[in-house]
Amino acid sequence: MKKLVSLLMALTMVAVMVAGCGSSAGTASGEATYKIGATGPISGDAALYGIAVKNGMEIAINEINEAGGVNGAKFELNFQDDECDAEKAVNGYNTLKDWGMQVFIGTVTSGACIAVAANTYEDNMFQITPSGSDPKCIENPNAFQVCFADPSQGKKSAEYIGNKDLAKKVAVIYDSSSSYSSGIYASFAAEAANQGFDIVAAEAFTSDSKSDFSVQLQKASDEGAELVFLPIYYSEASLILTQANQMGYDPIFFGVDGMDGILGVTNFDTSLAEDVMLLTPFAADSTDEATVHFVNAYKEKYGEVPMQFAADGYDAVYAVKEALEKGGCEPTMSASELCDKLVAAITQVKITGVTGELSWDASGESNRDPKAVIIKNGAYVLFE
Amino acid sequence: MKKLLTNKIFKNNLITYGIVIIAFVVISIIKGTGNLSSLFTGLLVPLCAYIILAVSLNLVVGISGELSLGHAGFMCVGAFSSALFSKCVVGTMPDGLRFLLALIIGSVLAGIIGVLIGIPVLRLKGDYLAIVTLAFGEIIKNIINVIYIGRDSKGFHFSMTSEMDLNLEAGGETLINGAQGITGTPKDSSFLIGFILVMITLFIVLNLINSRDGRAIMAIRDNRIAAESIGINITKYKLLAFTVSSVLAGAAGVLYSHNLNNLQATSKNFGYNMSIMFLVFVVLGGIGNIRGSIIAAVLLTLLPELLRGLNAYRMLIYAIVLIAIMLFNWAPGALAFREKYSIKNWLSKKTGKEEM
Amino acid sequence: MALLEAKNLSISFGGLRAVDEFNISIEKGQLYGLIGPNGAGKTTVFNLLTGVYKPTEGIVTLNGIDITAKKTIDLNKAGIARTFQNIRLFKDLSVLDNVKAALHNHYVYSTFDGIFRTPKFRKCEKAMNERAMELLKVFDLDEKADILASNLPYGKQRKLEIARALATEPKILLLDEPAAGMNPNETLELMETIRFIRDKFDMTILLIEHDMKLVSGICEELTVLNFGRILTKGKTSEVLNNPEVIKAYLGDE
Amino acid sequence: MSFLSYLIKGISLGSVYAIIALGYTMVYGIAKMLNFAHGDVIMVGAYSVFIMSTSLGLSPIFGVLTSIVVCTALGLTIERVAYKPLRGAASPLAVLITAIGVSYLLQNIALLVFGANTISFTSVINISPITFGSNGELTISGETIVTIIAGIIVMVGLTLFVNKTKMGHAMRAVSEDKGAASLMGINVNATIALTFAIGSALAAIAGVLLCSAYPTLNPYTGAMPGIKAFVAAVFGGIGSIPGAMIGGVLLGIIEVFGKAYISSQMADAIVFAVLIIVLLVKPTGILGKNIQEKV
Repeated sequence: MKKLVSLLMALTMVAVMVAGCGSSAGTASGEATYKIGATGPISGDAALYGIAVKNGMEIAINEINEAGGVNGAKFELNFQDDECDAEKAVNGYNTLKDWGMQVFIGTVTSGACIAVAANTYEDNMFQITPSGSDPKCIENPNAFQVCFADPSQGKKSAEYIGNKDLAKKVAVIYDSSSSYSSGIYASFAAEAANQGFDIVAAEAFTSDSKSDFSVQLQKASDEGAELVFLPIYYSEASLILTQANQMGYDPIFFGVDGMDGILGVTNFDTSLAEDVMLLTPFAADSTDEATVHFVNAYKEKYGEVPMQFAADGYDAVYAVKEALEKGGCEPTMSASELCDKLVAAITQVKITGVTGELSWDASGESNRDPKAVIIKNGAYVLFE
Repeated sequence: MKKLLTNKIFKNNLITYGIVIIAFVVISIIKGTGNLSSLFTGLLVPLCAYIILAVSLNLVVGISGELSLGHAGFMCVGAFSSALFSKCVVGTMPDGLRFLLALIIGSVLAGIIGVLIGIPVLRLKGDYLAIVTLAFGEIIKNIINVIYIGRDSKGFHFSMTSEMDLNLEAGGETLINGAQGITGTPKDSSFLIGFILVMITLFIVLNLINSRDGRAIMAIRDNRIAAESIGINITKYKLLAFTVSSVLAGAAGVLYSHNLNNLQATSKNFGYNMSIMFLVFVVLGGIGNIRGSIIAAVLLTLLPELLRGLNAYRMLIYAIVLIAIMLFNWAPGALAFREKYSIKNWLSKKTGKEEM
Repeated sequence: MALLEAKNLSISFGGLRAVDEFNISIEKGQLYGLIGPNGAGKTTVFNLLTGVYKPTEGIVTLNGIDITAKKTIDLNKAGIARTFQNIRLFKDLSVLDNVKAALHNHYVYSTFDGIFRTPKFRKCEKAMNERAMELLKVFDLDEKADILASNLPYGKQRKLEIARALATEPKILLLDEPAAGMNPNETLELMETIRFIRDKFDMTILLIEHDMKLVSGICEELTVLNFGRILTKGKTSEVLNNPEVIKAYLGDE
Repeated sequence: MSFLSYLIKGISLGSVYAIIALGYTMVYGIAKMLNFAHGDVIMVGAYSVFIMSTSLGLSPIFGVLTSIVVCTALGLTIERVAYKPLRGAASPLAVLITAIGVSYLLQNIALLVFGANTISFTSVINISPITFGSNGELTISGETIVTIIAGIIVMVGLTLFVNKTKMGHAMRAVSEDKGAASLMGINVNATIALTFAIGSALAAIAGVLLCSAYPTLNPYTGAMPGIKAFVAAVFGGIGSIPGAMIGGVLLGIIEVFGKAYISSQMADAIVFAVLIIVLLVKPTGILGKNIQEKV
């Protein structure tokens, strides 16, 4: 027992020492900087989302710093792992506070974000979440959102399908263990009643059984669904498309922002995604200047095409930058002072980000319309 | 001779209580002077919850000798039932009373589930028992993920399909929203409450072990057939250990849930991953060693937090450390090596030589 | 009336009749031996008498009350205690706690008393300790009360098992090869102890043994089993001189 | 028709579970340990095939062979470094926890090496599906056929190996009684290592089949099928080779039927509930031997 304790103690010491020289992007200390903290999953099975946000943020911060920062003050980023867990996210957030964080960008996933939101509110810390899409993430006046809120995504998807009269019989396959997916599904189903189409099958899966979707597809097919709504992330969607193809079922597939990235799945046969529609704020092969610039920078640095999470992270940093400028902030201000100024300033900010024209009202939601795109020949085409 | 033994146990227990009390006092003082980091402050309540979970699991694994892989399930029951209660009654009673009632509801409900699960499960042995407890844990998690409960002026609504199915009227409030869980549980937990609960847990577990019931439980663990032959009711005492353990896990769940704004049943926090983590605490701290469980729970919760500086390599290092400690502590070879080269041994050898 | 009586006791395992029509009748205070070559079914008889196995046929009575096919725990409560051929101690409990565990049904307090250390708990524990130490003293184990049962030497482990069985205050004590693995001195000592128990506690004892010195030294009556059936029974000296018994032990030659 | 179609989906999923469960059950039978890292060896196997056949463009057969070699080596290494030192430890739980540590280790190494992104796996099986019914209502995919056949071959092969060969006898002896086996001149350590080698080779095959049938791969791909296969092995009676096969297939069928006819949200709960019921009726699984303790 004593041995165990001493061994662990020794390891802990080492850990603390290593932690002391932890990595952080940005400039060396000495000059005044803005300390930007963020958390998201960079280990565990949601790691891809956290890593994408982290990468997107790093690109934005490097760009800002190279361009001289905000009134000369540069950004310093500290990104903490939260394993997609509420408790770990709070721990990560507290670590960042110890580090001296002034602005919090996070968290990446909704569940963790809602938990941390209580802390940021208590501390009066400005919070902007790149991709926490649950409306509860931004209930407090100090919290803002870059991505679409779940209900608006579900609602807009349903409206879109109804307005364009894409189908009369719709099936939904969603992840009942994910708050993102079930949130969108709930608002989609609520709006469906007003839009004149029927949800003939609402099939769930869970994070514990996401390796086979043939049953859900079979049920959708048996019910004669002409359109399958997929309020899920692209990694599962890619498997659904492959399996649908294997069984010769070919409805319209309609996705949400989580679907973005499907074309970038390594070794994915993109012809399977032909004619897939999705509402997304970000399309990696858009030709607008901002997107092209971001995608190239990302590819150069990380060797892959950025997905929407990366774009959200990128835009979140720019939103903070704009708000800091607009609010006349100084890097020497405390987190609480900055929060007051940023909350006031961000509603006047308008940025042209890679996820569209972003602006905020006091509710914290970002105002913009999603783009409806359809995949043609392995590329997004705006769909009107 | 006899006196000696009781004194030894008494002294040993006193040390355990002492460690916890001293830790509490020292931390409270540091916290009072404002020198405790935010990370550590934030970790205090979860640490207390994990200590309770580790100690209570040790009652099943170490004292009763049954491998349970579903401990998180009981925590889950306690967490969700109490959070639901607190959310329902928030504003109608004083905070202290509310938490006390929540604590009772969470623990009792977890205890009831513990009995219901224990009766069939404890007939099984060894790895079969382990897999069935794992299965029950997963079922609890899965069911909680499809429960929707709402409230409006007409009363409570319940559904197992979706939020819409609740048919709430305008202004109605969704209390449990399936996978999205419970949001807005009042933050009633504090380090003091956590400390008190840890002390109560220790009091119950340590006294139970050193009583007639504890002897019966350990007798069954050591030799079931012999225990039967001296008239000990196997089922009753296995169930007793299992139930007490579930009640305490439920209480830990209450503590945990009233510390977080948002409660969701993911496989990370209430699934088998969590159950396995508790098992790691127990095994690392020493099977049957209550003080060891406390220390292991604290160190293993702190370790990944302190490794944060390693970023992407954090969990990798954690895994390596885990394997290394297991080998160091359990491998017969390592134990022999430690015996041979321990400082104490080396010193005594040296003095021995000098004497010659 | 006999204290323990078994009539036509039989059990089959998958067609094999391990014990066939076993009859025994033990008077109160008797020291009775059950002998026979390896595999004759002696331990199976013990298992039938203590509820580990349920007999396919036959009845067992204790003090005239039918106890056939009852559970082990109820049989112990009725007054049957046993030791095991391969020692089954609670090896991670102290010597004292091994005996205290066996006092389980005689000194009763509730879980609540135990957790909250009520006066009842204190009183009961004190009485238990006294009783347990008294028993340990009989077996010269009182000096070792504090150590773990698994740390006892082999001979003492056998004794502790007997002490533990006695603690349940049985009417009859079943000893399964109590002298196995003991040296001649220890065996002699054990014989004395067994006799002492019988006299002091007015105990009835049924024992299985291979050590003929022990059997002839203390047993008053014997039953000889061979291939699951009773070969012969009667006074010890007569049985041991029976040529059939000698043949069964030495084999056909 | 849809019933048959679900049945086939169930068998297809179940046969993958079965192959994973065979590896589990082999190791359990001999080493008496729950190798929680088995699922992650599967993931490594799948990545090996992916790199060889898709990234490097080599023939799939070569990829599968490489994968078997890689997994076998990995299995042996894990056994040697992490499990063998703990043989004879005071508690069997020690090696269980170490296995969990190995599982975390493999996942996190894969996360660093291959990244967190899901990749789409190219099936290595090129057999056209069998179709019944005029409009192809009932289709049995090539992957399903191969998986089932592979499952049967592995099961029969293992049974023959264990019952007919000298090494197989050694394995059985070790699984019955390590001490007695070593007294009889059997090299217990070598036999256990061999078991791990075979179990890991099976994991490689399982990885290929899993990712061919359900073509998606990330560092956590093996974890859940690993747990499910563990359940399947227990279901069939852990330690029993035909039991693992039956348990796996049944588990797949129950999961699919649960999703199809009861509730797709509750599919996991249904699978586990059936497991519990089976174990309560038959405490050692469907084909498990009921070993009574000798008194």
